[in-house]
Amino acid sequence: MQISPDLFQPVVRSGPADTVVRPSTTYWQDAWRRLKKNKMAMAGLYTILVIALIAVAGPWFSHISYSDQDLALANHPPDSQHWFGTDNLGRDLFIRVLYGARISLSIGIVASLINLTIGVLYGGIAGFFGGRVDKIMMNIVDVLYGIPVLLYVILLMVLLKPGLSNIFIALGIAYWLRMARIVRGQILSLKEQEYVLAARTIGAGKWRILFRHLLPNSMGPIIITMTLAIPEAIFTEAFLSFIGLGVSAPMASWGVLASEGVTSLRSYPFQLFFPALAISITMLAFNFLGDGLRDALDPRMRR
Amino acid sequence: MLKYTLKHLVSAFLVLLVIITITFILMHAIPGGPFTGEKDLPPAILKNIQDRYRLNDPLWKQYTDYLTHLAHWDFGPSFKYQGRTVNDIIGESFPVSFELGMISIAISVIIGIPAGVVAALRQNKWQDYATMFFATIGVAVPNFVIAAVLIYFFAIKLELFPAAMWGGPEYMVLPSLALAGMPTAFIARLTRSSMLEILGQDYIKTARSKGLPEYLVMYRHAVKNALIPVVTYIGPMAAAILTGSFVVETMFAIPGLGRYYVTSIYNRDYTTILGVTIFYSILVVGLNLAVDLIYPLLDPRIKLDGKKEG
Amino acid sequence: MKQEPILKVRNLKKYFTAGTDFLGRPTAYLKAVDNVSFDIYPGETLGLVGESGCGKSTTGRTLIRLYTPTAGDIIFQGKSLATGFAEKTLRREMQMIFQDPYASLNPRMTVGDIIGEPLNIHRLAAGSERTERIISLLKLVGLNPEHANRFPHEFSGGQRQRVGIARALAVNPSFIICDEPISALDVSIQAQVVNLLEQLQRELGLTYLFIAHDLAMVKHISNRVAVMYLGKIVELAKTEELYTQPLHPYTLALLSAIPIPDPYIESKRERIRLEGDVPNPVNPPSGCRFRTRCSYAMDRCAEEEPILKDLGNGHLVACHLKDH
Amino acid sequence: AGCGSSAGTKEQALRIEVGGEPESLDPAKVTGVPESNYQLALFEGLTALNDKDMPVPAAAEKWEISPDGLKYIFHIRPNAKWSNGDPVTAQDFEFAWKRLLNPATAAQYAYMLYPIKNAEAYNNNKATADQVGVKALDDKTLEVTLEKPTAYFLAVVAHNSTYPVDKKVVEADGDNWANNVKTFVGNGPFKLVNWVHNSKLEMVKNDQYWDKDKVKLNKLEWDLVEVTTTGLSMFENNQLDFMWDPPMTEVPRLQKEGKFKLGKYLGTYYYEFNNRKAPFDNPKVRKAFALAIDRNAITKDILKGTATPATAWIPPGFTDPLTDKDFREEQGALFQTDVAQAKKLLAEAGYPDGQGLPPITLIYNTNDNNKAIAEAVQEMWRKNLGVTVTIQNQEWKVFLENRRAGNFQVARAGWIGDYTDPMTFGDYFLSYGGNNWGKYDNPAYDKLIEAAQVSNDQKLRMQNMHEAEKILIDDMGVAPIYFYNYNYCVKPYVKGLVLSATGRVNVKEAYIQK
Amino acid sequence: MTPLLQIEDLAVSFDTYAGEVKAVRQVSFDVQQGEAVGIVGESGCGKSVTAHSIMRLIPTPPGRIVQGKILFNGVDLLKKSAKEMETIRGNEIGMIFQDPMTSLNPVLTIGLQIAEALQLHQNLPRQAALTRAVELLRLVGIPCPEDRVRNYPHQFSGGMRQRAMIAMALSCNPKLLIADEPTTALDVTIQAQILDLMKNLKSQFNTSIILISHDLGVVAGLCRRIVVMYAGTVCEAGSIRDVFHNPQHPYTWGLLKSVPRLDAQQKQQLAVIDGQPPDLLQPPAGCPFHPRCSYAMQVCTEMDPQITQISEEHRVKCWLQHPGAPKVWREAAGS
Ligand SMILES: Nc1ncnc2c1ncn2[C@@H]1O[C@H](COP(=O)(O)OP(=O)(O)OP(=O)(O)O)[C@@H](O)[C@H]1O
Ligand SMILES: Nc1ncnc2c1ncn2[C@@H]1O[C@H](COP(=O)(O)OP(=O)(O)OP(=O)(O)O)[C@@H](O)[C@H]1O
Ligand SMILES: [Mg+2]
Ligand SMILES: [Mg+2]
Repeated sequence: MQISPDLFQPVVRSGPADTVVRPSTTYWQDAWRRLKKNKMAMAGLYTILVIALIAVAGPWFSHISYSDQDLALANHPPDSQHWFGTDNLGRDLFIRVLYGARISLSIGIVASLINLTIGVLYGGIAGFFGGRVDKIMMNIVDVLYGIPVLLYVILLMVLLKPGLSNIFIALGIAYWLRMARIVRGQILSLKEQEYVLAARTIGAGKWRILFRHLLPNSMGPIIITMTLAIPEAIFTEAFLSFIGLGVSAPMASWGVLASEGVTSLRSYPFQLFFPALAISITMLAFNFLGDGLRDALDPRMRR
Repeated sequence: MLKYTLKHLVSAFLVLLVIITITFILMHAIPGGPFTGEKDLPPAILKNIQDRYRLNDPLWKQYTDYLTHLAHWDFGPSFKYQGRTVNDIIGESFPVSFELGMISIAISVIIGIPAGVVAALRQNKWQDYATMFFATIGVAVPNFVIAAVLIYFFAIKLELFPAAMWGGPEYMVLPSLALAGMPTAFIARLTRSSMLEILGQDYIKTARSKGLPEYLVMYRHAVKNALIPVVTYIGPMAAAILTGSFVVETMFAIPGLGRYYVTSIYNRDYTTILGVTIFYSILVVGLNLAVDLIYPLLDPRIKLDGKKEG
Repeated sequence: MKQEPILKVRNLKKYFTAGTDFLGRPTAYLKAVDNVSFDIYPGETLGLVGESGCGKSTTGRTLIRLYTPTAGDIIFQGKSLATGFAEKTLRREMQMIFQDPYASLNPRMTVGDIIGEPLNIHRLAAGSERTERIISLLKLVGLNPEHANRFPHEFSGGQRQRVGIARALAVNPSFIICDEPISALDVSIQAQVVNLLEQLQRELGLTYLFIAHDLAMVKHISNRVAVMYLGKIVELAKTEELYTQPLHPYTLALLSAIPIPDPYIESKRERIRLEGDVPNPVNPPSGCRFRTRCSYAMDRCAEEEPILKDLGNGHLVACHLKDH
Repeated sequence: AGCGSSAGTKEQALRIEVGGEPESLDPAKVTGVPESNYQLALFEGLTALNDKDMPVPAAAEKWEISPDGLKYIFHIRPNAKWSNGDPVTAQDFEFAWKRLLNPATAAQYAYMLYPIKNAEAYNNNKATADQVGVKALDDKTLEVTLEKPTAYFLAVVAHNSTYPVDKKVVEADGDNWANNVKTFVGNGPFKLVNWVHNSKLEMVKNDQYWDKDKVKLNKLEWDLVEVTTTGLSMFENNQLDFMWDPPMTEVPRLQKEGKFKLGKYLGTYYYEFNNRKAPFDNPKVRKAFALAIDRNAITKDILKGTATPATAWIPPGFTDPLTDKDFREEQGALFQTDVAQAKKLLAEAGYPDGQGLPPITLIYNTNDNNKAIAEAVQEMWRKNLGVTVTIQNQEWKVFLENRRAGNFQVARAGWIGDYTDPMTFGDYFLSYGGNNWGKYDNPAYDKLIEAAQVSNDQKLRMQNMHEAEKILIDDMGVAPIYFYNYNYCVKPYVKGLVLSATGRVNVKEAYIQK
Repeated sequence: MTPLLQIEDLAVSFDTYAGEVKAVRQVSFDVQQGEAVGIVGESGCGKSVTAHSIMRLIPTPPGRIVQGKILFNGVDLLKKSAKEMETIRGNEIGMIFQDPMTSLNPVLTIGLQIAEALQLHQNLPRQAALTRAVELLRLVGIPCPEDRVRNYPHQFSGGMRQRAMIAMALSCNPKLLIADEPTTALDVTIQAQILDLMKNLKSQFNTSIILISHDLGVVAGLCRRIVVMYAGTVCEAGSIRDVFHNPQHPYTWGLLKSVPRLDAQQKQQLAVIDGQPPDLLQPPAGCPFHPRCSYAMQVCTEMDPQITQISEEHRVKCWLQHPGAPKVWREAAGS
């Protein structure tokens, strides 16, 4: 092989030899970039955004309301007029599902927030402080598990005015227990990690360690638990409505619409199908997004 | 092991006492009593009834009386089902729920674990997406919907199974499927994620490097290890399922314990509320303890205090 | 010329509970560090070597108060560590570099945040001042300012270890415990890290406790070396002295086992074999703890525990053989 | 396939569903309608109701009534026997009734026998058992002395709480006799052979029954099902031959398939106003709200024709003993939906188009029908009166407590008659009536009813009750919505069932014909 | 004599979100019967990937063997079916993994894990296999092996686990033993024990060994030949003597220089190789070492260097070997 001699000139280098490996990003940019590459997660995200958008804005474009009745048109199967058919009072199911989205999505969001705040914090503290604190806190969780939910739900319904807020309170009492347990377990194992010790040697306080080091590293299980907590909350809301908590009729959530649909399943299956479909699509979206998010939030995951 | 069990029992006992106390307070705090009915009772009759059931005693006395009876494992008489004791009720209905629950757990394990394994082995392939799709639906669609749809298709349309009631094996199919939906989905998800974790472990490579055929690698080294977290979940889940599901038992008219868990509250059947709550809590504590005790057998690294070594 | 030691360790003990009874009271102890005493002088590097599990890391972690000592005194800069320092002040004076560079960096924090965290905690710098400080620290350990935005997993082992060092340096400590800072690295990167540590020592006058398995590296970096066996220091001497005139049988065995990267020398090397495994630290042998594996063991070794004695010249050894 | 559908052809077996688990099968201990059905198959009172719901001889073959209507002598059939072979005696009745009244028994239905002399006093611990006006003159003769004339007393002794119990058995086994199939004895057409709690009651023909020749069924199974969708599934899956109360949404389909039937039921579904609280202390407001409800739409579109629009308070199904005509039909409708009138009345009351009204909440107990009706009524009030009403559902006992405490403005309510005399509806609105939770109070009404209560003169009674009802509707103390019907599904091969307007299904003479 | 193992032009890639990681490129070397070959090189340079490729244990996806041949006894392993590979793995080729702590199944006893391969490949009944496992544990120097077979991995110390791994790899008397950093993270005394054991194997059973390590001392003690890898390629290969005493590649020079010497008389600064290893996602054009090479020439940045055969066994991949290149002499190194 002939190689021209000038190629054997030494290369002139300025500064220390260093190759820029990859363009730099912040944690969140990085996570977002990973998320964007995950097709399923993005599909989930867009689905949720679309559903949320329709839920908020959809009703504006409709001349009928969720409560407009036309008794003569009761239980009408889906057609071009009523896309999802009508219910037993002749109300348009599509519009009702749209309004239901508002309730159910906000229930889902609040349930997530409750899980994120109370559940994560509680479990985090129990796991992190360990020992006696842990024991007592977990015994409290056991107690809350043991007391029948229905009892305090009825008490709440007596004490509070109806409205979404009392559903939130009811959820706040008990719908974070599983999260607390899971986070606690996670923290118990994470707190022995070297980087926690490292944080202690630089003088980081307990709270700083908990919030900056332990919790961000528990995001995987937290997100999985949350995607499970959302459908649970949506159906719990239907159950609470049954007791008398929550928004009063004729406003109806997805959970309530689905429970009502079950009674007329044989004659009017569409009354169950559409609310159930809405819930299922949303849950699929949340799950795919959750899975994607879990991967994306872990900078180590390259694939 | 005995030591550990004893230690746990002491704290479980305290937890139980607190549960009893709070439940007792709550159930008396909510409006209505066992004999509140649509038809007004003449005051004298009401008084007769309350005297008979000692509901006129001060609350603290009712509470201490209850605890005294409880110490003899006497849950007291039901207020709603006159002449029956709560012990009778639990004794008759728990075996039914237990039987149904065991079948459901078996179903969810038999379907959920292989589904999770397959999904993990075919990660990001259609098998994975299909399994996780159904698992998500299983979580998103509650059991009352599953039950209704099952009844509609299998009992009414196809007439394959009875629509409700409890009797021979043919009666168990639909309710146990309805009950198994959610745990199956959950177990599948859990198995998948723990399988994925195990499959990334070095010792799977070690097993392969020994020339083990793939099925042995999976069975002996991957699946077994992946099941350890699944067992933790099955513990509390088992307690919830074995005590019966209100929804499934009501929809299938099954004489199980789960119905009492909710109806006793609607009925303000005080003794039944407490009895069932206590029974349930004992079961949860017992099963969690059982899981703790089984755990070291599955994973020798785990000591009884739940910490891993080495 | 003898200065005051920056760190005096006296009869330090660290026991872990190895079993509890019904009420949670400990029934058995794992004596990870058992009655250890030594001094470290300002500006020097003390090497600490020994078999795996002999208590090196525990010693280091007890010094920096990650563990509370079971007994004994630690005098740092003339003040008792237990009473003389607030947690935060101590953390500014004494720092630690961890054995595993990857595990000791939070995977979800950028390197900038990791290095900047001590600045926040001790309120040393904020805003642009903080950024500048981070940049100067990165430069100090030979990294680019651009690296501040990256995550630990995006670095090579050597770079990670440098991040750990930069974090330790952020608070301007005077004493750093290096717990096997190079074990997980390959040779060329080991060299980078060790050079950096030496450079910092020269420039900033730092003092190190250097824990390692690699005896060649320990020899290279340390002024003095302590050899530990099963929770006790069995020998402590100036580096040259220890490597040329080892006195304790265990030290001898250790030194003879060092592989030499030279085929000629390596093929001729004679090694002292140690029989058996390290005894259980929960139930250590009576008398001299090394006697079960020592080829010179005498009856006396089983009965009487040898104490660490200065043979003059600052060479300390704990062995009955040396009493004669 | 559903099991046992073939069984019906071979043997005379009926599977029937009318509700859930009985609280008990002891006549002294039950209150519910399902229980009364089960007991109707197992026991027999002194009288029984015929297909027109009039009392006819049953365990008593005949009776005499003193002219003042205060003394009844019942002659018990000589061949009446318990299922264990013991004869049914007058002492059994005396024992059973005194047991019902005994304060220690704490029977909720003790008040059924309050017409008997000293019964109430005994029940209130103010008299002894011996003072109670019921006495076995001999084994087969029972003498009953009343406190005051009670025209419907013969209907009362057909009520399941007054069924006899076997004195020997009850004294031997105490209160537990009725919980154990082995010790359970009845004197009715069927005998209890198996009781799976919360699942089913199995009965067979009682060979000791005096009228056993008329009983054709060999086996009778009551499936204890609480959820109507479940009951319907079982019916459609051929697990049931009869089911009560199918879900409303399925009715049109069932009707089309010819499976659905309607019967009379002594019940009224109504909205109760709180007569003590503004604005419903104003009769004009009450009336406006009541007249603005389109009852036809409710019964036709929501209830799918399973109910009849209420045009008064007392439902059809009571027979005027003098004319033998239906009490309701005698008088006809007392009001009609009239939106224009409603608007006018509301304006007159000072709230034109609803302006100035305080916020109004309608409460109902959670239930699909209640909810649909409340939503529809809410919409009607909005459209017809311009009033926006909030509706709120409540858990059953919370709801009851709120109503009892007057803690409501408008509440959904329903009333089912205890016995087959209009008085079971008439005394409801006595100003001191225990169930009058809306506190309707009109002295004129009280007077008419009280007079009817103590009279044996059926003419006066009926007239007074018609009068009183008119006053009530004029005041619109409540807003009746619809009269219940007994909704059920039955297989075409089931014959001979007798449905009572009290909600009891008499299976005594039922049979299967395929 | 055909070598026992011959790797020709192996290339392995991993598909990641960020792109294709070319972990191994153009790797060729061979191993003779009864010979120990060492592989050294920086962390992440593809040593383990090469070893795993021989065993066909590259996780697929994301990994994929792009090209090359792995001839074992003259037969290409890459062409074998999964079933056929199973009869080779553990039986003819044994492997000791890098991390003994995680390479053992935590929930099975050591004995069972060793016996597994025996039951499979030698059709030993379970009991006989366990007895053999005891013998193997004794062979690798575990005291009281009769009791220890029933232990779980966590009950073993790190050194013992490593030895158990070795016992496992040896159980079927493989012709080739691949040891991937068998002594990293062990202290010197245990390390020495393990090296002794491998020497014995070589002399007693004529086993061939591939030893991967970054401890040059360890390699010097066991191997006859050495392969130096950098960024997925072999940059220099030859006999131990060739490479230690007559290294030709600038990277090998740097490597050898950075080792602290016990016999170094005075304190001197350790030599280092400047810069950091290249990202295998975007390996530099030309010679992968050029960004860190103090002798880099224009050609190095543009063209992949050719392989120069210096002696029969000694080859190097560097432009400095080109006749046209300026002659540079290796700077004074420790030896
Ligand atoms: N937190 C702890 N709880 C209980 N025992 C511990 C704990 N930390 C360490 N040990 C035990 O103390 C002993 C000394 O451990 P240490 O980590 O100090 O060893 P080391 O000398 O650093 O070993 P290596 O060279 O392997 O890092 C070991 O037996 C270890 O198992
Ligand atoms: N599963 C994988 N996915 C993506 N990249 C991988 C994967 N496995 C290995 N690599 C990459 O392949 C390259 C070579 O890895 P390998 O494990 O062979 O290094 P090594 O030489 O054994 O290093 P060490 O000395 O640290 O063990 C590395 O850059 C690594 O990032
Ligand atoms: Mg250590
Ligand atoms: Mg490797």
